[in-house]
Amino acid sequence: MAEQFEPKITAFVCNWCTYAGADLTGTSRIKYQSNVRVLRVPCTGRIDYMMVLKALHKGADGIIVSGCHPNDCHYTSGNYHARRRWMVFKKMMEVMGVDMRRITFSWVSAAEGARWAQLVNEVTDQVRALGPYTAFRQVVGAGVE
Amino acid sequence: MRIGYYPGCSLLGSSREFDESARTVLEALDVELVEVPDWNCCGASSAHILNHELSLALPARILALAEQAGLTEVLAPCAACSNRLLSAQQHLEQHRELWAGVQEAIGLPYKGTVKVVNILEVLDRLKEHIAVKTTAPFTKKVASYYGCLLVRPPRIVNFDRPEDPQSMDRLLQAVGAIPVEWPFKTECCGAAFSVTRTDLVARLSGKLVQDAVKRGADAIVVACPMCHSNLDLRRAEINEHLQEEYTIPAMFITQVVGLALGLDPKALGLHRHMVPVEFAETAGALS
Amino acid sequence: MANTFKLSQESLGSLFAALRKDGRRILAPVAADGRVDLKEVEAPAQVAADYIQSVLSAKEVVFPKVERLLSYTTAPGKVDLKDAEPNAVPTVLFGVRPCEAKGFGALDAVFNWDYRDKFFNARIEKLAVIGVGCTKADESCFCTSVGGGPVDTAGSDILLTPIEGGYLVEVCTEKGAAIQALAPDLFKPGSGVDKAAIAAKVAPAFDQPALTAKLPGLFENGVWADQSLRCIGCGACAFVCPTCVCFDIQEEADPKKGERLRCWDSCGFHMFTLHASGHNPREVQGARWRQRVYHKFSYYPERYDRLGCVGCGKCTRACPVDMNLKEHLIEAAGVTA
Amino acid sequence: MSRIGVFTCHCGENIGATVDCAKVAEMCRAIPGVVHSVDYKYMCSDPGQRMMQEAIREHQLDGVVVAACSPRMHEPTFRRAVSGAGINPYMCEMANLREHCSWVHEKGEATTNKAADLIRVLVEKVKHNEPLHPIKVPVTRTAMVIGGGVGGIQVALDIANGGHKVVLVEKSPSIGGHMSQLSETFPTLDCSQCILTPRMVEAAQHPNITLMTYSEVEKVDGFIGNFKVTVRKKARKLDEKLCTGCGLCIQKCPNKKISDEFNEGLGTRTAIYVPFPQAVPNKPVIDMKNCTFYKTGKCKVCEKMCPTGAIRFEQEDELVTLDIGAIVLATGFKLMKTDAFPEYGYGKHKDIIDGMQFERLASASGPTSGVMKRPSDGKEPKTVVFIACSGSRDRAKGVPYCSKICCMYTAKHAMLYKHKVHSGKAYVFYMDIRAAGKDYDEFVRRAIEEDEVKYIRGRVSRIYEEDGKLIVMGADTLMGGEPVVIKADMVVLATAVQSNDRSEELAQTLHVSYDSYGFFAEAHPKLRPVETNTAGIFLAGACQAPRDIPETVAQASGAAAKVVGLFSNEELTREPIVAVVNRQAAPVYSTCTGCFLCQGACPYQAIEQEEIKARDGQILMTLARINPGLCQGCGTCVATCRTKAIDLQGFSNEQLYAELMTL
Amino acid sequence: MEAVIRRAKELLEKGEVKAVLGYAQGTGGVRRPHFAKRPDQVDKLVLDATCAQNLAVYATKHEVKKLGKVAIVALPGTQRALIQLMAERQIRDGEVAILAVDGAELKELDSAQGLEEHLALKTQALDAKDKAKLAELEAMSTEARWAYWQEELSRCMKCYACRNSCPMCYCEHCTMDCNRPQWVPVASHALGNLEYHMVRTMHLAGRCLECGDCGRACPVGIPVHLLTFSAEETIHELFGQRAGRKAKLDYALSTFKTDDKESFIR
Repeated sequence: MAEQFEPKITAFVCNWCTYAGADLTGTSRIKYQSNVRVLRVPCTGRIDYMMVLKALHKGADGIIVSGCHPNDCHYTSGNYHARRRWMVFKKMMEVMGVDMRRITFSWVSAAEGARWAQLVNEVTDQVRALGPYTAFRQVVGAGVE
Repeated sequence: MRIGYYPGCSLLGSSREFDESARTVLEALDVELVEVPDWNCCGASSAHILNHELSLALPARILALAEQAGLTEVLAPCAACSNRLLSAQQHLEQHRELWAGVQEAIGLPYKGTVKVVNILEVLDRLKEHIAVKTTAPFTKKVASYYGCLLVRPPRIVNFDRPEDPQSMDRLLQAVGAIPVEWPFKTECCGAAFSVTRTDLVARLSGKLVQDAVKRGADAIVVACPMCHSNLDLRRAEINEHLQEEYTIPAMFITQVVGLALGLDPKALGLHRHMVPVEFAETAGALS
Repeated sequence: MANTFKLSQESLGSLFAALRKDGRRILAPVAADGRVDLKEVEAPAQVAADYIQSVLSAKEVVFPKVERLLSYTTAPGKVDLKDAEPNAVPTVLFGVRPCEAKGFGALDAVFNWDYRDKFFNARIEKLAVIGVGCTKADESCFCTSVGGGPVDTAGSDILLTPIEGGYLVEVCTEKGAAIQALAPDLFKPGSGVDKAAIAAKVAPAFDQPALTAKLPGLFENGVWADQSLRCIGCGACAFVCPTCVCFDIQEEADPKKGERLRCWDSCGFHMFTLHASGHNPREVQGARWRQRVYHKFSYYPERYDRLGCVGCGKCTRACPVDMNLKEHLIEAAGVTA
Repeated sequence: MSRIGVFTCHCGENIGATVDCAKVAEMCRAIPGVVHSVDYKYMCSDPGQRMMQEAIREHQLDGVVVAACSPRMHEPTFRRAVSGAGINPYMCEMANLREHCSWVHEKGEATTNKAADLIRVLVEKVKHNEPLHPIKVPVTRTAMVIGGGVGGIQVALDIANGGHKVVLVEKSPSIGGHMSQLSETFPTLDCSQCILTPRMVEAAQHPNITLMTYSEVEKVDGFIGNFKVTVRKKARKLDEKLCTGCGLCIQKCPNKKISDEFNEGLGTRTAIYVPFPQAVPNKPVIDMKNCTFYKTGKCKVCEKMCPTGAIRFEQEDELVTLDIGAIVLATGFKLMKTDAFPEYGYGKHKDIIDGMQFERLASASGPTSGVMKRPSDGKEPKTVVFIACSGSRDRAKGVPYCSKICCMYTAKHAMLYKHKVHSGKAYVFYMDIRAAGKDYDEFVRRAIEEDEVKYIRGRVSRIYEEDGKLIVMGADTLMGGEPVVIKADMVVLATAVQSNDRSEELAQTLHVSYDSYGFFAEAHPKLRPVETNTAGIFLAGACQAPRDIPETVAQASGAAAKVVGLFSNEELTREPIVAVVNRQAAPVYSTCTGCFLCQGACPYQAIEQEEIKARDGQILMTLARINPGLCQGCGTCVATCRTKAIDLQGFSNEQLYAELMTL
Repeated sequence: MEAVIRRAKELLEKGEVKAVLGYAQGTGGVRRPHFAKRPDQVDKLVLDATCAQNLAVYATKHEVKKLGKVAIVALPGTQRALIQLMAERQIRDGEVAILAVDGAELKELDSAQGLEEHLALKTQALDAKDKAKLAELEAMSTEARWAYWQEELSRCMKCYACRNSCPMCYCEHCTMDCNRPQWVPVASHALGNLEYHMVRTMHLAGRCLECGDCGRACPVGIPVHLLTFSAEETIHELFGQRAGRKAKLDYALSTFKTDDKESFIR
């Protein structure tokens, strides 16, 4: 029988809320699927959309971008700027024809350990169902003689 | 002004005078009432307790019919009706997932575009108009009684101040009446027990009648069929319970306005009351 | 060795078929919403009916915009290096103009100067050029001022010149002969055609040898700064040019693997000569523009004893701000040092 | 080629049980640049750390990845450890094998592989780490305390006694705050002013404390240790140096019928006034809104009366800018007003009052000199109903939280009333009694048992007036919801504690965050309760959340300790995780274009302009520069910069790119 | 037209400006930018419907700045570009003389404030053809849109005509030239092209003046302007902000509202 596809999930999370939330998931021993690889940044405001593009470049099938809930930003407003950036970025990606079901934006606070586990599982399952992101993978390496 | 009209059951039964006076007054104020075609029960009093879907479907059908008739606003004079319509409308607004089911149930498309208004809102809009057209100022002291359904629950009806509302008082002032300062504007009249537990009605509504009189009111003014039947129809029980002979009439706001506009008391259905609408200094004026 | 024949429009189709049967792909100018692109075709019908030039030059066939030179993978303790092998497909380039056909010579001059470039050679060996002479030209054309002409055979293996009902065929090279040999009977005997009469009229615009001679003296002249004032420093001219050959070497790598790529570059870019120190020998657009002109009309002749320009005018047509090369050369030729 | 060491920790069973640490260590040896990779039971233990330090020396490591628990847990530990071995602490990164791997995944190959992946990513990061050095900023050793209530006074005194200068800013004419309005205090029933006044005087006389009453903070620039605060000294219309506080002006002021704020509108004052007799400073203020002179242009009686000629009608507000090292917010709270209660008549009944009004009625220095008289007719109330949780814990009123102090002061009020009107009846409607605190519950019991206050567990649905009585309609939920109707003479609402007016405004001026109710937000609810997220700004008392006096004073001392601690250094060292705008050699200077699009993105106003000048002083270009003292390192500007001219130390583009390329 | 020429001559004769930048007849009837440095070069100026290029691109060019004060014949797109450049501190008030041309009307301006007031009266709408194309793209399936752009971008060769023709792409050191790290591959392969155009779009979101010059400049006819147009329209829809209208910087992506409405963040 064919081995089931294991998606590659890259997560960009802020240090103060979502990373701490994921720590709480650990301390509460809540289990979730191990496909995700977390990159830690100080604040969602630091998350350059180039990073998301590079994750796709490196063959991510799904991406999670997560930080502090509005009004809870450790840096008071980094996440508000990030939110705007994402609103525009998402539209740009859609216009370009990128499958946005593969990129999940969310707020996960330092207190939401269970929520982090749930988020990772949901995204992993969803992306597994979608299958590998071949459309983007095909672009990598194409156009070189 | 052209506006949809949903009388509901009470206005065709126990409270015909509310229907008559509403129509007469609004006509006099150049408002065109368009009755919602083929309207059905709003589900008040029982549906929402027994069957959630039904409690949504019934009002939804009324509203859908109104939409089809190209109406943007529907006046439901009966406080219970307007309350039900609003509740259902709001619930559906918040639960789009229920639309499919409801539309299937009523066999009509539902858009939720119609605005539901009660009689006070409509008259309030016409206040200036009314003031101008007033020929026989209703110079009486009145206790304006709103009851529960017009202003509660605030998050659904969001009309006037939930405690100590003001709109009817303003209206009454506009036609020359003097609203008395009293605390029972939204006190319970025992509405739901109107038929089953008249003893309770006697006690609850009794309090209202007693206090209104105590504060020197010549009339209690209402905008809800149930309030009215409790204060008028059940007066015998009330007096029995209080061992008093209270003759203070209970009138619909539309009737008061009608009188002020100098309209024919019969057209306002004043003759239908149990407690005759008579005032000391104008005794017999209406007969 | 130009022996001439005639080829009817119909037989051209058969020739295409023969070429494809021989395992060659045919690239030809194809109309694409208002543009003319070089695309693979199967039948003459697909070839643009009436065009002066394709936007891009045919150099891409022998000098792709991105080309892998080598690749490697890393494993614990070692690096596994692999030379890239050019996948050179037997190709016939149909319908390029004589000017452009001539351009391959300019490329060859560089790629086989002091070092034989494996990739270029592998591709050009497998390339045959069936040029089609020009019966009309536009304001950008100036082949006749740079030693070419609308029906010049130089650079083409076979040159076709449109005549009533078909083409006048000139088989110019071995490669040409080989093609003819694929379907000999399509080529009917034919001669006595006055090419000059058919050929587009392109009046010589300036005296190139004289210009080349005086350029060294104009190095500091203000004309270059003036001309380039409206240049926005993009690379359109260089990228569409059949002779521009500048490239950049790029490494693309991650911890596990990597590859080295050769990509087109342009002397028009302000960072083209930027040093790591921050110093830039060609700090202003004027210097960069001058470089472009000098490279083609002074350094090329000096080094390779030939011109680096074929007068096709592609650069002029592609330029977003209408830098007209011909016009600028005329001006330069006119200035007194 | 970098020389990186990887140290994989078992954390006992915590990681070891799920992740094959030995295998991970081995896999890491294969990573280019890793010259040393081991696993160990407890990396954070002394032997673990020593082992790491030895390895660093032995293998001349220039970078370290510790694969253990969350960096939020032990990053400081290991950074200290590596610097102990002589390499820059910021050359150490942590891979989170515990919280993010072993604790959340099942034992197995996948988990072990993930562990290795997590390490690889960090190894690539470390390759691009740069040695960083803590940022040093000088400290101005002067503190500013905003708010002169009991909290502010306590902070000021503690800092001043610690030997540092303090500026105490109070917006009203006198310090003292709400506590000076209180009659007695729970649970001891000692007189509020008797214990507060000495502190007020002490603050006023302390050589290290400068009082700025009748003043408000207008603008705050700068950063921890280096704030520039602009304060508006509102015009008292009086020369404070000349004024002796004799009070003649007040006696003679013809305008006597002005509703008195200090007495919560239950008394009157004059147009030139001191809020209360024990006011500090005891210097009057002219209330321009009500002063006859300012209204009609005539009067000036006070000026004529003043023996020292201290009155200054022409005096204007004055803006003072001060250098401040630390700021403590102690701006206190306000009470919800009775007009917020429709069910209780929208505040139209004179005899329905709030807790603070009752304090004034009960206070010996109050409008009734402490004699119980109800506001409407001055009659002694025979029956008084106290309603706890008026507004508090009531979503409909927008106050879901517990106001904390009401249970106690309601008990106190009921008691005080009973002590003054022995024959009187006192009823308390309550939801729950929250009397957690030393001697608190005993206090409430006393009210119930000794002073026979009737406690009724239930809410009051309506109060209306009938024949000069207030009809209180409630329910007793302990009697199965039995309706209770009480004919009362006076009702006291223990209205909700709310954040003070303009607290949001102030928060924005100081760039500190605040919650949806306007209370200032502490940096951490448990571990950093007196700090804000803005370095150098601290909190004391009810401006952060409802507090009673003991808590406020305790927190005040806590905040003071923080400030004194801060002032114990000549300069501050801050994490070098800050953004930097690149600088390059001429003629480029920087890849910054000077568009300043980044400025708006900075939450801390840390982005300044720097002019690049030629030798002749001519400005070549204006570039962005980031003030390392202000920057907190969020990196929002970095992501905003198109030319990548800004980078964030510790999370640089190079580092993150390297991490990404590893995935 | 005559008015412009008259004024241009005047400015040069009085020496108020060192050059006048406008349009002139070019190869085969196209219009090209024209710098008139002497009064006699003014006659070459033409101004008609075929003039389109956004001349503001030259306002930030070193070689042009070196000339001294230049007067620019500014069509609406150029006007918007100039005010945005001023807001982004790339040119100062009075640095260029602006001959604002709207149809027949000529207005002379030299400050951001002036431009703001002038532009406040002007409406701005996408060309119907572009609108239609955007709608068409909108209507496509994600896969179809992806395929469409992959096909279009396959022709891109990174000549940067789109970038260099854009007045807002004034950065001396473009992201594309950042190589530590090399976020976007230099090579013009599929990925390099895709990322280049994505980044270009993001960098112009909230800064695009909708002049369409990028699309016009592309030698291989890729409708790159549609990308920045849609981004700019998105910004306008979401935040109500528009580039090229305010004298004071009003950049949608370095401001925010606490109640910005989105529906996709979980």
